[in-house]
Amino acid sequence: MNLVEDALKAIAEQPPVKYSAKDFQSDQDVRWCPGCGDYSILAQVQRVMPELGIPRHKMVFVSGIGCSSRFPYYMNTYGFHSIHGRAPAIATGVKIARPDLMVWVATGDGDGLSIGGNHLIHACRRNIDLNILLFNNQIYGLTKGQYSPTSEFGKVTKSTPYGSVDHPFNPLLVSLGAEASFVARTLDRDPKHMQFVIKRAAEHRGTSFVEIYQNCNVFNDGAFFTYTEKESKDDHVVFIEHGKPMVFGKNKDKGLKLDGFTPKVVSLTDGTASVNDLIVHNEKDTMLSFILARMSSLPELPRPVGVVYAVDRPRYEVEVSNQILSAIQKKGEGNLEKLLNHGETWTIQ
Amino acid sequence: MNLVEDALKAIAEQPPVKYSAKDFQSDQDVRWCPGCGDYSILAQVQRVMPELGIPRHKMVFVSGIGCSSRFPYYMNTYGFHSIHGRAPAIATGVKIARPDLMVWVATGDGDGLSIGGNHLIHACRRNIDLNILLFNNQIYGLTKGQYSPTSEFGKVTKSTPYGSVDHPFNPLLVSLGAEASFVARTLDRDPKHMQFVIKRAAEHRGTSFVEIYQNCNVFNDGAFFTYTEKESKDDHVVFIEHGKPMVFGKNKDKGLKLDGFTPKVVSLTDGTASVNDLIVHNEKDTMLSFILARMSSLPELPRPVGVVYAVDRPRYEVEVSNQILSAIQKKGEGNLEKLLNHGETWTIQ
Amino acid sequence: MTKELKNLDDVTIRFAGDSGDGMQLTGMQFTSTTALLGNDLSTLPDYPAEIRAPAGTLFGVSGFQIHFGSTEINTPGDICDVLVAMNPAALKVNLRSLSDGGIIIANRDGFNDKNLKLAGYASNPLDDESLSKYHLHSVDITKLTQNALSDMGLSNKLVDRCKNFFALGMMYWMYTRPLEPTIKWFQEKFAKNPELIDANTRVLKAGYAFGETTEIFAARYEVKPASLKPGRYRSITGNEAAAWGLIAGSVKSGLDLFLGTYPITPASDILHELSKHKNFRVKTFQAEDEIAGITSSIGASYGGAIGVTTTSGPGMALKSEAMGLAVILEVPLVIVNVQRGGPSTGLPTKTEQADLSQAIFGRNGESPIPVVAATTPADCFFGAFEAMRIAIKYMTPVIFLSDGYLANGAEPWLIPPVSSLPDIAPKFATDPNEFFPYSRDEKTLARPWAIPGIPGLEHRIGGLEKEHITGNVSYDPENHEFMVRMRQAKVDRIADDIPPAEVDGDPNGDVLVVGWGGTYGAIRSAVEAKRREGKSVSHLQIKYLNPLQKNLGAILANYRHVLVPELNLGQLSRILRSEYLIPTIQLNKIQGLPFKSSEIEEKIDEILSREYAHELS
Amino acid sequence: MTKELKNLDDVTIRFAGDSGDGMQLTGMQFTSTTALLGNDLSTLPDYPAEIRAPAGTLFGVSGFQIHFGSTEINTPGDICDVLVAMNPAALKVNLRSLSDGGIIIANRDGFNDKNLKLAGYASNPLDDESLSKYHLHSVDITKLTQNALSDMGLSNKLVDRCKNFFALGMMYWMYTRPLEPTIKWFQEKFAKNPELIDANTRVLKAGYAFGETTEIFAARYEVKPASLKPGRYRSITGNEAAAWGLIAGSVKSGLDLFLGTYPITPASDILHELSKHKNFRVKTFQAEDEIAGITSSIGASYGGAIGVTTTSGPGMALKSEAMGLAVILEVPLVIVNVQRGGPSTGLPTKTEQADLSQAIFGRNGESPIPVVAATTPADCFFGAFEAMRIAIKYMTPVIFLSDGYLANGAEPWLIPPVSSLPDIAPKFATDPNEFFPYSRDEKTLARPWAIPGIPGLEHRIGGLEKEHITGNVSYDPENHEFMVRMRQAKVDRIADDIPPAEVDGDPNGDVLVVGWGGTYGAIRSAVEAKRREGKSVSHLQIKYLNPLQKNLGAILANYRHVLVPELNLGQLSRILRSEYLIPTIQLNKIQGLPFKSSEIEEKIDEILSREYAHELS
Ligand SMILES: Cc1ncc(C[n+]2csc(CCOP(=O)(O)OP(=O)(O)O)c2C)c(N)n1
Ligand SMILES: Cc1ncc(C[n+]2csc(CCOP(=O)(O)OP(=O)(O)O)c2C)c(N)n1
Ligand code: SF4
Ligand code: SF4
Ligand SMILES: [Mg+2]
Ligand SMILES: [Mg+2]
Repeated sequence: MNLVEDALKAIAEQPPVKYSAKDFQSDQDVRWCPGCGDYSILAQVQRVMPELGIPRHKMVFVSGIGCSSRFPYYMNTYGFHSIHGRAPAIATGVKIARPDLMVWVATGDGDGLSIGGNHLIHACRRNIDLNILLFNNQIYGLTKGQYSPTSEFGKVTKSTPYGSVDHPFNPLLVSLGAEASFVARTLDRDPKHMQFVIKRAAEHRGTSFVEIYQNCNVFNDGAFFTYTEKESKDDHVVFIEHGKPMVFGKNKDKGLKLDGFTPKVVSLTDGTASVNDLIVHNEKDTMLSFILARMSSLPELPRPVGVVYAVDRPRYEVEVSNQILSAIQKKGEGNLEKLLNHGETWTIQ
Repeated sequence: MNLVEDALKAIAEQPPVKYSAKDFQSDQDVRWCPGCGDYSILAQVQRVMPELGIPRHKMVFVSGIGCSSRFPYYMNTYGFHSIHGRAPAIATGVKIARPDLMVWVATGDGDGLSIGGNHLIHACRRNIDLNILLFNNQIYGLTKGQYSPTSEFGKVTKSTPYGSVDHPFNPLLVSLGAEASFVARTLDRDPKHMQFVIKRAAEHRGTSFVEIYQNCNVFNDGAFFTYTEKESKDDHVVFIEHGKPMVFGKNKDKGLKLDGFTPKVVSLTDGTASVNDLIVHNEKDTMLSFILARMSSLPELPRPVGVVYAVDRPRYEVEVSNQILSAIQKKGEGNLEKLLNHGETWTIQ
Repeated sequence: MTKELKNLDDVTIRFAGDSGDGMQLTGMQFTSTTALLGNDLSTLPDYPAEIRAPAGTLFGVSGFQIHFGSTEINTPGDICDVLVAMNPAALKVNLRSLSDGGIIIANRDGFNDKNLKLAGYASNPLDDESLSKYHLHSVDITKLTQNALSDMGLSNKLVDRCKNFFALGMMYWMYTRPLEPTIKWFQEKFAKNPELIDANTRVLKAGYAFGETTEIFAARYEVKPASLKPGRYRSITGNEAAAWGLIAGSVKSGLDLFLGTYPITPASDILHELSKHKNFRVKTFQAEDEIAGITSSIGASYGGAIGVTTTSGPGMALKSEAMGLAVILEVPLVIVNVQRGGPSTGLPTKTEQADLSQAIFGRNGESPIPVVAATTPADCFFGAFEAMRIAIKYMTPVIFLSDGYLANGAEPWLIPPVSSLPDIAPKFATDPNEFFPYSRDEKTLARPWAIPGIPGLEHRIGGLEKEHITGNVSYDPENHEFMVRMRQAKVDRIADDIPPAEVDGDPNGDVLVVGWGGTYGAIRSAVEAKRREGKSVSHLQIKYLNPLQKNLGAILANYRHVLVPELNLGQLSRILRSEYLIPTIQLNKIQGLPFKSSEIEEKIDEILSREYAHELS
Repeated sequence: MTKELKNLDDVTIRFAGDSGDGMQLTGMQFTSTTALLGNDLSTLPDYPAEIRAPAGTLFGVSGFQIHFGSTEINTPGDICDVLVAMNPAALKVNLRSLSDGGIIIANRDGFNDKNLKLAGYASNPLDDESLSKYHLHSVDITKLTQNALSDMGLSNKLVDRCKNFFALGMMYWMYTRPLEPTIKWFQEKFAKNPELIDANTRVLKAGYAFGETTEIFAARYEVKPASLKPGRYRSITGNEAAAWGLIAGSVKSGLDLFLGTYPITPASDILHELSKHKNFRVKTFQAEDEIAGITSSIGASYGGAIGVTTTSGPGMALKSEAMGLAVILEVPLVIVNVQRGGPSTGLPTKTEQADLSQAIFGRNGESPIPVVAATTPADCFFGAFEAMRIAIKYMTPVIFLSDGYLANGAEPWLIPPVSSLPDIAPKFATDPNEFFPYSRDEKTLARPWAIPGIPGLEHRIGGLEKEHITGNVSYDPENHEFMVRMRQAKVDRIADDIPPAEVDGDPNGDVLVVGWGGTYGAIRSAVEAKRREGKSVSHLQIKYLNPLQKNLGAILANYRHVLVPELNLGQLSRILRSEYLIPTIQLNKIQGLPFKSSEIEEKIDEILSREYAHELS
């Protein structure tokens, strides 16, 4: 990056700033419906940003179209609200051209998994260093309430008055099938957990895919209340942590034990099982990640929430840059005069 | 289907025809390169068709663009050579409109997994009754040799003179991540096996996804020779069969045993393991299907070939038709006069 | 107190309040009652872009405008006579559409400090002199509503939800409309909740009584019925009409309707409407994107259904490649584009006519597609039906252009008898002897529709150039030219099968105003007004954009000036100029809003003024 | 035996054989040698559509045509003087491009029964009288090659692979070209395999000697050097030139080049070429589809690289929506469309000019994009460079139109000194004080390029309409109209920054032939020919399609007739008509082939003939 690099270098290196969450609030009015889960996601992201130690002018948020995709307007960073479904592809271009930037993608279940599904899975397989936040509200919010590829079978919406007949995607499974190197899930109504997961995603090198259960209180109210509300949450969610056994329940009285490849709920109090029998989470275990992802399709099991998978593998943008550097090392910086005149030429006097 | 149904009914029910493979050869010259693996796929499909007991005028082959996508021209059935990547979407329309037809999709690794990846995964999740044959030659044939999303990392091609830096898709894993109900793999150079797999795919109700290792002898010769050629095949391929232990090797002297979630190769002759220790294939085991799919990424393990996964779940086009039928049962056949005049109207004298 | 009763030809009212204030419902009730009285009318809702904006904000204001009269009504009205404003934001946003001397009915209770601040008012406009040029009536609507319901023990929230009907009651009194239709509607709507029937009825009546008894209203008005064609009417929006037109096409052709689509504003309501009618064997497929929407429809048409896909601008762009496929395949397909403000995402909830060039030219290669447009909300029924007729008869994709204004606008519709709609007869190939997929009907140049399932018709089609007659892939140069010209000729030939263009007004004269699509009402009003002034002005509204009607060139030549008003930078104008080599005068508006007739009138005046004529000569 | 030595002004030779026969290599060697001799020349390869068709088939024939001369050479030649046919299929497919009385050199050994049958010959044309109107020389090329190598012990396969150089040797003799350049090339190419150097050299010399000694050739020919501008030349294809033009733009602007693309014929070679030049910091990204190709490029441009995307017709259609995004964002972007035969997949390996309308109009909303085109293979360098200059200076996407004919065709190129190329100066925003993302440069109307990474410039952009200056989302009606007109004005203003249109020939007269893009050579030849006949004919080739050059209208008005030859159904013609209200005469060819100059000459004659003039009046 000749010229751009120069311009960037010319900026006197700023002393590291101590940010607060407020520094990440833009001057734009936030225009989601009152009560929308998107507010919490915004707040948590703004809270996590200061902890990353990265100047905000080095951050770019890219989004597609949807309520969720309004996200970049509200972040006091560089922001790019693009077209429906294309955020991962645009972000890929940004990141390849500018590996020095931290690039985030904000997308919805429609934006990311319906029209944008292909770009999403290709980003995952390439393992380009993007942090993808998928706001899953199991509905199309912005277009006022059609079902989405994550809506449950039988869902009655504006476009499916007789109930939908599509089997939904499991976003964790889709991203794992595409070999994402970081896959996680968190909840709009659990600020602390969300902060933790977002921070982990930010720190991961390579594509980070984060599914966030997000309540659309206007068109799909309560879709995730089982997993987010006090009364039911403890019994229906298992918070997974690397190296820890999978315990859950109001009184930490239940656990998950493997029966073949399938987790089974066991009681830790009736004497049939102890903590030592439980699955111990291992973020690096590919097969375990599939088992965890699959659990979302099995209603008798709690929903796993947390970092499901996190491994290192080569990053696309780094490989691209390395090829460039090694070409320059081998051949020297490109010389246009030489290029035009190389090979077979002849001279007319 | 008012008019169309009538037209179809009007055709005197033909006595069931006894076809031969020849009956499925169209009058078009086959124009693949001499030696191309596509010829074998064509031959096997033509051989299997007569066994299905379905009249050829009830069959449609839909394809996108690519060498592989020329396939429909050579089948003496209804054929539709469409545009790049869209075959699954077109086939979905055909099948929803005409559930009475048997619909096949012929696609390539570029057509199906690069530009068409999204349609492919959505077809899988919907479980619409399509039979998808993905000719994987790990290259773009028709456009003369660029790398594809299944090409191995580091691949040198016309578009990657310094080697590609993309991590490839594992087609089985992608389709399983999208929850395909039938997933299989077969080999261009194993006619018998291919016939078996194609027949199984045809018989499966719901989306059948079949990856076929196909040699492009012009732009990627020998990509799969390890798995298809006599010398190496036996030691590098495990043919999986439902209910059978996973044995392989020239003298059936090796087997696969699970170590945690990971298959390990064991010898059946050195006394360390016996057939009873081996993984017994179960097409209905979701987690096993992931384990088998993942094996392709582990070079020390043999490639699984055969029907990896086959379960039943509701089919999209059936559900759609059922909704229509039940609406008609409840409300009676639609009456246009009534529709235009229902609800609030008023009369001007 | 008896009050003066004045007669009016037409009135425009705008109800405005928070998204949650029920302004759409209020407006629709006023509309129904007014329709029953026999007025002609036109309505336009005006939603905020946000789903549910915070209460009291400027961007959260929701409005509903109705224009009704005893004369022909063509538009929802340039300017309002009455503005009902439930809060300061509603007043602020809508004041500029109120006529000088117009009536404001303000809900004083809504003008509290918080709301005034949210709307950016420094002082209360109901109390300062800022509204002195209007007739301001500030009414304690909220309190009066509470009073009317005080003995029922309802929650505050419920009571607050009734207040719009107080306003409606007042308007019913003011324009002498009966209460019964709305009360009947309460009874149906709230059948399961008698308390609500009671409460709403009480409030409605209270509003009416308030008008009757209070001192503040000096006059009330009467708007006599219009002399409408006798028959049965209903109110219909453009999107409903389009959906029904498609169903009608399916019924009249005997083909199952398959809609492959992806939601997008302002086209989604066509999907919503069609998905209700499964007993018409309508299959709606919400695809993963617009490309799957159109390609699944192509697949369905290939299978023998009539494939339809609906979208708006950006989605239309995505469908470009597949439209080209439909062209070369020659399968019937209806593509509905409900245009909105562009470019790119643009102004998604606003109207525009800027996709005409895209519809005609937006594909690679020579790729002709017939294009039809609708002129009014109800005309969307006929537009969609006609698109389907042409698609099936000529085995071709057809683009039907609607727009955001038509889609959401409503008007009374004289329901056509089903028997008055022409039958559509698809021509299926059935005979394997002498079957060739690209042989052609001599008259229409259409190829046969050979659907899978017929023994002996097995054949293969695709996106590569195909040989005349056989349909085999062909790289032959002459064949390619032949086929390119053949596909063009087929589309051109449709000009023989559509009604000639008709002029409203004199067959020649000073100015011909040529519009297309949804500008019909505004142009018609403007031209009528000028004609009443004795000006030599005529009107021609184009519904067939491709091919153009055969007599169009001859008509244009009969006028000194051709004025082309468009909600774009001149896309039809460009076509007319290249086609007929005539100079055109453009009038372009690109504001996400329909034309006001006054804007067109002004332009006509300008043309007719001597100076302008001089400039031109 | 001494043979007659005749002088010729220009000659067209076509080498034709099986795909495996090495005809492309043969042609390229003849080209290099001819270029070194100082002839002007133009070449065109003609590949089969299939990757590797079975030997001997008609559809598997591969050809290479070269037209060279001592005069200016503008096209690869309408018609050949010599056809080298290695087998019956090659003869059959290419005979129609041979002039009456032309020379056929046939490899008799290739005319065996099997091949004759595959080509559909009932009897051997070398022996029956069917070729009597040509000068037929049938030579046992295969056998003579075998003889030449008999003592080397090479495999049959290897020997067979050399036979094309026997043919080349004969042609070198016939047209008095030296063998050394090709021998040198053997030495470089086969440096690792000396046996092959020896074998090929022997065969080449054997072919030459055969010409010298055999009785069958009565004459040989000389074609004197052309009077080309002095300087250093190279041969270059359109796709190479485009790739290098893009690199030059990157170097001259100091911006890294990012290519986001998806392979498609005939554009893929630009990707292949650019991917070689990583030491120029060129990043090539083979995306999952065309949409990711263009959107990743937009992302890269947003990040401060210069984004480029390359494609052909169907891919162009897919990029429509994203092009609209680039328009409303106002980011620099170069979109290269190497046009091919359409609609849909059409004729993927053939040329056409039918994407002009799509380039100008193929997007939703008012979405103006500058369009430039190249006229010759080498001109693709300047076209691509110019597109980049405009994109960066005006902060806009620019479409560069090439076509299959230019892309694969080659011509000698006088290599420009790098210093002769203008610098391109991107204007980056750097100062956070008074930074507004949609403020504008007074002259260009370009907005500042504010790339991420600069403290204080954090801002947000997107596809919704944006407020003038601030760039905030705005639904304001007047602002929308302002911005729509502003984006149009910015593109219109580029007309001030491009060279005026220039006419070849008289500044007024009977006929002006107006072409655009790749028809340059054919039109130029035709017009030159007519001018030599004393006809009043001039030529204007348009490179700037949007905006049009400012003097264009005035020029067109100076001629009695304006003839517009296009490889489409009249897309430029339509634009000229609407823009200038002048009648145009169209000449359209849609055969996947370039114009022959004779076709244009005939049309000119027709116009000039009295009858036609009469018809027109
Ligand atoms: C090309 C295109 N197609 C369709 C749309 C309409 N559209 C806007 S947002 C959206 C879906 C939004 O759903 P999701 O991504 O889940 O976001 P949410 O609003 O639920 O946060 C659709 C269909 C569009 N803007 N552009
Ligand atoms: C929209 C579009 N983009 C690109 C192309 C060019 N194209 C044709 S086939 C192909 C890839 C073929 O690869 P694959 O699907 O693996 O098929 P194969 O030829 O290897 O069988 C491409 C990129 C096209 N025809 N249309
Ligand atoms: S519609 Fe739903 S997702 Fe969108 S802003 Fe409102 S609550 Fe949130
Ligand atoms: S290019 Fe490869 S895939 Fe295509 S026909 Fe030839 S061998 Fe087969
Ligand atoms: Mg959503
Ligand atoms: Mg392939």
